Amino acid sequence: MDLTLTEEQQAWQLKARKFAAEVLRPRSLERDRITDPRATFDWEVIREGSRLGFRTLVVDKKYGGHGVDLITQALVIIELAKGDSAMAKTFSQCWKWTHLLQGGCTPQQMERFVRPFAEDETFLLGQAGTEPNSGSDHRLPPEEDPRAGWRLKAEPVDSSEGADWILNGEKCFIANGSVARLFLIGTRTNPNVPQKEGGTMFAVPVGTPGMRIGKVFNKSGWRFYQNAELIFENCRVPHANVIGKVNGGHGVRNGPARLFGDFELGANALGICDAAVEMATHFVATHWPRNGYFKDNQAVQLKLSEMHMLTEALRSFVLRVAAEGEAKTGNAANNAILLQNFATDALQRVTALNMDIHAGAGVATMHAGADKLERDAVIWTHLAGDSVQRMKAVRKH
Amino acid sequence: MDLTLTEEQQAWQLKARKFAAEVLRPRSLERDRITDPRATFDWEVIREGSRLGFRTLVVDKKYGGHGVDLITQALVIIELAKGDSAMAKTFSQCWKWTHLLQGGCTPQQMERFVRPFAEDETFLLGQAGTEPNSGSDHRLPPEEDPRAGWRLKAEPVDSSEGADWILNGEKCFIANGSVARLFLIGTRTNPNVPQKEGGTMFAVPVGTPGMRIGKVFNKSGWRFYQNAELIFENCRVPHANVIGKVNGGHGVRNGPARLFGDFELGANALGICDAAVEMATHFVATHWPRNGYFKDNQAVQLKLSEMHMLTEALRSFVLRVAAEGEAKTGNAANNAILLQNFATDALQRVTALNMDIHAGAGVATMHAGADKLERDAVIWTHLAGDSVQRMKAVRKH
Amino acid sequence: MYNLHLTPEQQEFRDTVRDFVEREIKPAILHPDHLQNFAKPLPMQLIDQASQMGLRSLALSEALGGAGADTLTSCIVAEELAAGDIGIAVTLAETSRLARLMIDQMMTDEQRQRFLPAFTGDDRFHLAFALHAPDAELGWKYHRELTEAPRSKLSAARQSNGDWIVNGTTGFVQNAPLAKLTGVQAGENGRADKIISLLIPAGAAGMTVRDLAANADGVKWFHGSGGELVFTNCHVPAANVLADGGGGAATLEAIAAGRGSPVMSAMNIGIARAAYEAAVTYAKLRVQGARHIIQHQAIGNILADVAIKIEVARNMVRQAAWASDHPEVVADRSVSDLPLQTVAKVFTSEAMYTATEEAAECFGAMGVMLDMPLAKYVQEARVFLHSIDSNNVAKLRVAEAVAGFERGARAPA
Amino acid sequence: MYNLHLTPEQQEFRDTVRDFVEREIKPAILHPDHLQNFAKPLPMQLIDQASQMGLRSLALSEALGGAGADTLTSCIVAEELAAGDIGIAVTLAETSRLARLMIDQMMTDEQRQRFLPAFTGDDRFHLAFALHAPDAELGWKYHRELTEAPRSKLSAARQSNGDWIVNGTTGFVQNAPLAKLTGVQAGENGRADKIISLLIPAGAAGMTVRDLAANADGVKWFHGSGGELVFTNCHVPAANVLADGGGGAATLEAIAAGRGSPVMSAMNIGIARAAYEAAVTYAKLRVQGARHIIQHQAIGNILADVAIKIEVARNMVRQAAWASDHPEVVADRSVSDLPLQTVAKVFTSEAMYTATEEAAECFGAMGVMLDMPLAKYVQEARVFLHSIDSNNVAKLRVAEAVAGFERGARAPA
Repeated sequence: MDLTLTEEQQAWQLKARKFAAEVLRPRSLERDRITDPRATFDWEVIREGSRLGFRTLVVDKKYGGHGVDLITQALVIIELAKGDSAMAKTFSQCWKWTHLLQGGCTPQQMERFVRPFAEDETFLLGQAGTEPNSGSDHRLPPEEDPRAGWRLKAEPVDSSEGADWILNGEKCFIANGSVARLFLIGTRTNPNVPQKEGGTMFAVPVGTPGMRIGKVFNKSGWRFYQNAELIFENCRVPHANVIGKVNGGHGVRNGPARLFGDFELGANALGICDAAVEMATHFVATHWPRNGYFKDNQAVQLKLSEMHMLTEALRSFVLRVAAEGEAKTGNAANNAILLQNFATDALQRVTALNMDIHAGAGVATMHAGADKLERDAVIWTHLAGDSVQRMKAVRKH
Repeated sequence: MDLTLTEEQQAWQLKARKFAAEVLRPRSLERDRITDPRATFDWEVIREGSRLGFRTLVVDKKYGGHGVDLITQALVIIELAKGDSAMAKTFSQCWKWTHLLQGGCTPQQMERFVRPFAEDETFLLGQAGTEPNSGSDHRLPPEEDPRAGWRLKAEPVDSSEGADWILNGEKCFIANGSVARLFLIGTRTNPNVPQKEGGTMFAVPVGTPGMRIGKVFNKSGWRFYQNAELIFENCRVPHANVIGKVNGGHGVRNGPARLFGDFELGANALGICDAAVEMATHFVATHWPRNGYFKDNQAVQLKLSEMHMLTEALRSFVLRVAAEGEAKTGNAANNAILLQNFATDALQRVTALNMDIHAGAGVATMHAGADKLERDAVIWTHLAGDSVQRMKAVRKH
Repeated sequence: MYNLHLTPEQQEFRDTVRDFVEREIKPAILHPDHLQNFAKPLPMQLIDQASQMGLRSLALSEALGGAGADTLTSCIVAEELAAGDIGIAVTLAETSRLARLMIDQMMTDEQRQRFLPAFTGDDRFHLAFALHAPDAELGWKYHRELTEAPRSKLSAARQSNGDWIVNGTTGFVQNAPLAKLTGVQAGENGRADKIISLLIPAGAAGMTVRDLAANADGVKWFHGSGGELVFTNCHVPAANVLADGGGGAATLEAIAAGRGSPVMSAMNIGIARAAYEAAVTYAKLRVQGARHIIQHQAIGNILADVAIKIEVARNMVRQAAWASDHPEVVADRSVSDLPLQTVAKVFTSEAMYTATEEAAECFGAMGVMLDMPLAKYVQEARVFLHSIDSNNVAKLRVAEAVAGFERGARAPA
Repeated sequence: MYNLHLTPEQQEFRDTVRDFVEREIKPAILHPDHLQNFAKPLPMQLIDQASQMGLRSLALSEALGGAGADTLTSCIVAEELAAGDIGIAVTLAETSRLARLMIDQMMTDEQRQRFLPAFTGDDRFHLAFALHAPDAELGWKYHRELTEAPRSKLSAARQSNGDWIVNGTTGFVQNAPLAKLTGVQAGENGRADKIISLLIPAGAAGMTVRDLAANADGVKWFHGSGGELVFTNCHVPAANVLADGGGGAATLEAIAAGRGSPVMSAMNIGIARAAYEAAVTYAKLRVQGARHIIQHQAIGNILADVAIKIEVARNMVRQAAWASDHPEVVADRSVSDLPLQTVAKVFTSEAMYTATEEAAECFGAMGVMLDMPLAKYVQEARVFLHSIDSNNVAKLRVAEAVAGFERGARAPA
C-alpha cells in the first residue's frame, strides 16, 4: 500500500490548481450572481480549460485525449472544484460520458463521436436519463416494475434491421443541456418489460431535427452548471447511433460511467470542503485580530476541527475509491455509492460550519463566498444524498 | 497510489482474523459479564496471542519481535477488534509502548526492557500519564501553565549525576495497570516550568518497592481492558531507568507512540464497526424471514446503508493514515488526531444503528452483543472524542 | 386560556418528592455498591416509603383514597422520582395509573369492595395490566393494509357457569413479577374483536410470570420489573370480569394508541436532568487549565445544549400530558391533532439520550465508571430509545398520522 | 392553572390570517417571477392590506386603536404570515411590537397626540427602533469579565435649549429604510450608562440609512428591510425625548436580554411549516415505484421527523411567548428560569432549518429550483441561524445562565 503520486499525476494536479486559482475562482462569484440561468455560463472557461486538456482528460490518447487514470481524474476534480464546483462539474460531466462512449462505442462510433469531441475546444457532452416522471427516485421499489424508468419512446421507422428510429418524449434536468453538442439519450424501446431490459441508448447530435432544448433550470446553487429540458418530437435518429445494443441501454449506462458518476461527486465535494476550510481558516486568522475572539474561542476551534476532520475523512475515501476503481477491485462500484452519500453529509456539514464561523456573533450580511459554497452543497442532497441514493448501496448487497 | 497488500500483510491479517474468530469472539461476552473488574482478564487470551506473535508485533526482529509495518499493525488491530475490542486494545497497548521504548531507549535499555518483554509470553507493558488532576483534559488552555500536567514528583536522591530517583504521587486510569510487568511513568522533575520542559519518563518494573497497584476501575465498556491506579510512595528508581533525557519526558511520550496511540483508536473502532455491520446484516437476513419486515423495510435499509457508509469512510481514513504514518509524510500525526475524532463519531453512530436494528419494533431484552458493542463504543468519547481531543487537532495548526 | 402556572398542589408534590429523592433515594441508589451491582434489584423499602407518601395511589381518585392526580401532575412526580431512580419511578407510576384505570374506571362496586381495602392497606400491593395491544410490529407495515387478521395473544373460553379459562402468553407486562392483582385482556376464543378484561390475583393457579431478564442472549431492556405472563388453563371466576366500556374505554384506547405515555417521557427527562445537574455541579468543582471547567466554552456549550434539550422536552411532555386529559384542546384546534404522546416520546427519548451522553462527557473518564452515577444514567436513557416500543415504529406511527392513513377494518381471526 | 386552550380571538386571528395568506399572499409570493427575483422587493401592497386588517397595530393597546395582542397572539399571527412571506411578516411584526413599545409605553401624551393620528391613518407608517444593545460580540466572551468598558454607538449632546445633537452609526436596525418614525437610543456624550431615547421622523436632516444589502462582498442576511442608521449632527428637539423608564423599561430590557424574540421564532416556524405542508401535498401527488411517495417509508420518516420538529418548536415558542408576558410564572417556579426566549430561538432555528431541508429533499431536483417555493424556504430558514444574533453566541448566553455567571458592573466610558 502506497499513496505516492506519480510525477504525471502531480503535474496534472498542479496544472489544475493553477487553472482553478487563475481562471475559475476569479469568475466564480460573478457567474453565480447572474440572474438568468442561461447567462451564467462562460465559454471562456471552457476554452481555457480545453486548451489545458481538462475537457478531454479521459479520452484515449489515440483519439486525441490524455487518457489519464482515475486517480488523476480525482486529483483534477478536487482542484477544479476548489476553484468552482459547478465549473469543475461541467468538465467532469464530459469525462463521464467519455467513459460511457469509450465503454459502448464501436470503432466507427469512436471516430464519429469521440474524435470530433476531442478536436473541438467548445464541444461538450451530455446524457439524458431523467424525465419528469422518472427521476433518480424511480428506484423506489419496485424498480422491476415496467412502469418505472424512461418513457421517452424510440420506435423503429420500419421493422427491418438497421432502420432509423423515431424518438418522442421529454427529458429534464439534463446536465450541460443547453451547451452540449452531443447527447446520449436513454430511451424506452420496450415498454412492457423493466427498463433494465427495454431501454436503448442513442447518440443524438444537437441540431438533429425534432430535438430541441427547453427551459434551462434556475437552481439555487451550481448556477454555472446548465441543466435543461430536452424535447423530442418525431426526432429521427439513424440506427448507427445506437450505443451498445438495442434494449441494452441499461448496461451501457451502468458501465464505467456509473462508478465514475458516483465517484466524481465525492471528489467534487472534497474540492468544496477544501475551499471552505481555506476560507474559514483565513477568516479566523484575520478577523478581529486585535482581540483574538476567534482564535481564543473554543467554540470556533471545535468547528474548525470538525471541518478538518470531515474533509480529511472525505479525502481518504475519495483517494481509496479512486485507487480501487483504477485497480478494478470488486467493491469499487459499491464504495463509490457510499462515497457519494458520505460526501453529501460531510460537505453539507463543512459548508454549514464555514458559514457559522463567518456568522460570528451574528451578521446582517453574509460573506458571499460562504453563502455560495453552502448553496452549491445543498445540490448534493438532490444528486447523491437522498434516501434513494442511500438505499441503492444496500439494495445491491 | 496503490492499495495492494503484500503477502506478508495478508498473512498477518488472516492470522489475526482466525485468532479473533476462534479465541477472542467466543470469550468476548463471557468476560464482559463478569462483575468484578479485576476478574474480567483472561491470561489464556494473552498466552495464545503471544504464541501467534500479536503481543510483540512491533518489536524489532533483532530483539525477538516481528517488526511489522504500520499497515500490518492496522490490519491486525482491525481483525482483533472485530473479535473483541478490549482484548485487541490490550495487545496494541503493548505496541504503543514498544514504539515509545524503541524510540527512546539506549541499546542497553533495549536489552534490559524490550528483550525480556519479547521473551515472556505474559509480559505486558503499561504507561502512566494520567493523574487525578491531570487527565486528558489538562490540555484545556493554557497548557503552558506550570500547574497543568503531571504532578507525580521524581526527585534525585542526591544531586550527583547518575543518582537514583525517588518517585511520589499517584496515577489513575492506567491501561494494563493491573496486568503489566513494566510501566513507563511520566513524572515531574521540574514543577516550575510547563510539563513540556519539566517532565521525565522512567521505566519502572512491577515489584519495585514503593510502587503499588490501587483500585481497578470498573468501566461500563471495555471491561476486559484493565485500567488501574498506580501509587508511588518513596519509590526508588535507578537513573539508568530514565527513558530519554531528564526533563525530556514530553518528547519521548510524543514520539512515534503519540501517532500510534491516536491511530490505533481509529483502527480499533473500525474493527467494532465491522462487527456491528456483520451483526446487523445477519439479523436483517435472519429475523422474521417469513414476512420479510426487515428486508423490505426502507427504514432498516437506510440504517444499514449508513452503517456501511461510515464503516467504509472510516476504513479509508485508517488505511490512509497507516500508509502516511509508514511513509512518515508530514500530516500523518495530525491526521491521526482527526482520525481518532472521526472514529468516535462513526463508531458511536454505527453501534447505535446496530442497536436500533436489533430493537426492531421494540424489545424487552436487547441482544447482548449489540449492547456490548455500544458500551465499548462509548469509551471513545472519553479517549478520543471529547472536546479536548478535538481542539488538539487545530491547536497544532 | 393559555396558562403555564402549576397549581400550588403540583408544586408541593414536586418539592416534596424532590426532597425525598435528595434525602432518601440518592444516598441509597448512588451508593457504589448499588451502582456496581449488575442486577440492580428494585429498592422495595424506598418504594414502600414512596407508597406511604401517597405516590402509589397518586392517580387514584380522591374518593377512593388516592390523590386524584391528573396526567400532568403524574408527569411532574415521575420526573422527580426518576431523577432519583427510574426503577422506583416506573413501578409507582404503573401502579398509580392502573389504580385509576382498573379500580376507578373498570371495577364494579362489588369488585372495589373486594380489592380496594387490600390495595389501600398494603404498600406492596402493586398492579399490572396485560393490554390487548395492536401488534407491536404493526409499525413496520407503514401505510400498508394488513394481510393477516390480527389475533389475540390470550384466549379466554367461557364456561357454562360464566367463569373463564384463559390460555396463552402475553407480551411484556410492566410490574408483572410484583403485582398482587393483574388485569388481563383476552380474546373470546382468541378473537381479536371480542376482548374481555379479567382480574387475576397473584398466585392464581395456571398463571406464571416468565422472567425476560433471564434470557441468555439478551440483557434486560426495560425499567423496573416486568415479564411475560403465561396462562395454562387459568380459571377466572365470572365475578372477576372487568367492565370494558365505560370510563376505562378511552383510557385503554389511549394507552393502546399512544404507546408512549407522557409519564414515561417525564421519567426519561428525570434521568437526563439528574445527569445534567451532576455535570453542572462537577463542572463548577473541577479545575483544569487553571479554571473551573464550566468556565471553558467547550463545557459551557455542552451544558447549554443539554439545558436546551431538557427545557424543550419537558415543555413538550407537559403539553402532551395535559392534552391527554383534555381532548377538547385538540378538538378546538388549540393544539395539533398529531399523536402528541408519540411525538413527545420520540423527541424526548432521542434528545434525552444525547443530553445524558453529553453530560457524561463533562466527567472525562469518570463518565464511564460504574461506581459513578453517569454510566447508570447513560444506560437508562439508552433503554428508552427501544424499550417496549421503539422509536423505529413510533416514527412510522407519526408518519401514518401525517399521511392521514388509517388501516381498514379487518376480518376477525 | 396549566391550560393550552387558545382564546376564540386568537383562533380567529389565526384563521383570518391563514385565509389571507392562502388567498392573497401565496399567489403573489409563490409566483415564479417573484421567486426568481434575487432582490425580492417587499410586497408593499400586501403589507398595506395586512395593515388594513389591523396587523400593523396588532400589539398596540386597544385604547389607542390597536388590537392589544399579547406576545402569544403575536406569535400565532406571525407564524401564519411567515408561512406566506417572511418579509411581510417581519415588517408588520416589528412595527406592531414597536407601536406597543414606543407609542403605548414610551411616549408622553403630547407625543402621542403628535404621532398617533399619522400612525393610525397611514398604512405605510412603519416604525423602527435603534436599541442600545450590549455589545453583540459579548457572547464570545463567555464567562469572562469585560476588559474594556462598553460604549454607546450613538452619542447625543445636549444643547442649552434642551434639544439634542446625535452623532454616530448604529448597528443593524430592522425596518429602518421604511420607518416613518424611528426611536433611537444614544448615550449622553457617548456614555453607555446614560442612555436617552429620542424620536426621529423619517427625513430628519442628519440621519441617513445605510443599505447593508449593497455590501459588495456580502449577501443580505436578514429578513424584510433594514440597515444601519448614520447620524451626522442630527438635531432632535427636546419634545422628542422618549421616556426611558416606566412601562418601556421592562420591554427594553427584555429585548436587549432576550435577543431572540419568540415572535421571530414563530416566523421561523411559519417558514418550515409552509415547506412541510408543501412536501406533504407533493408526496401525496407524486407517484414513484407505483405508489404515492408518501406511502414509502423513506418519505414517511422524513415527514414524521419534520412534523415532530415543528410541533416541539411551536410548543416551546408558545411557552417562551407566554412567559415573556407573565414573568410571575418564572417567579413561582412553574417554568424554568433559563432565558426561555433564547432557548426557543436556538432550538427553533436549528430544528426548522433541518426540517426545511428535509422537506425540500422530498421534492427531488425540484427542491433546489428557484421558481419553486422550496429553495426560498430553505434560504430563509438558513438566515435565522445567523441573522442579527447568531446561535453561536446565543448558546453561550444560555451557558452563562446555566453557569450562573453575571458580568460585574463596569466603569462607564
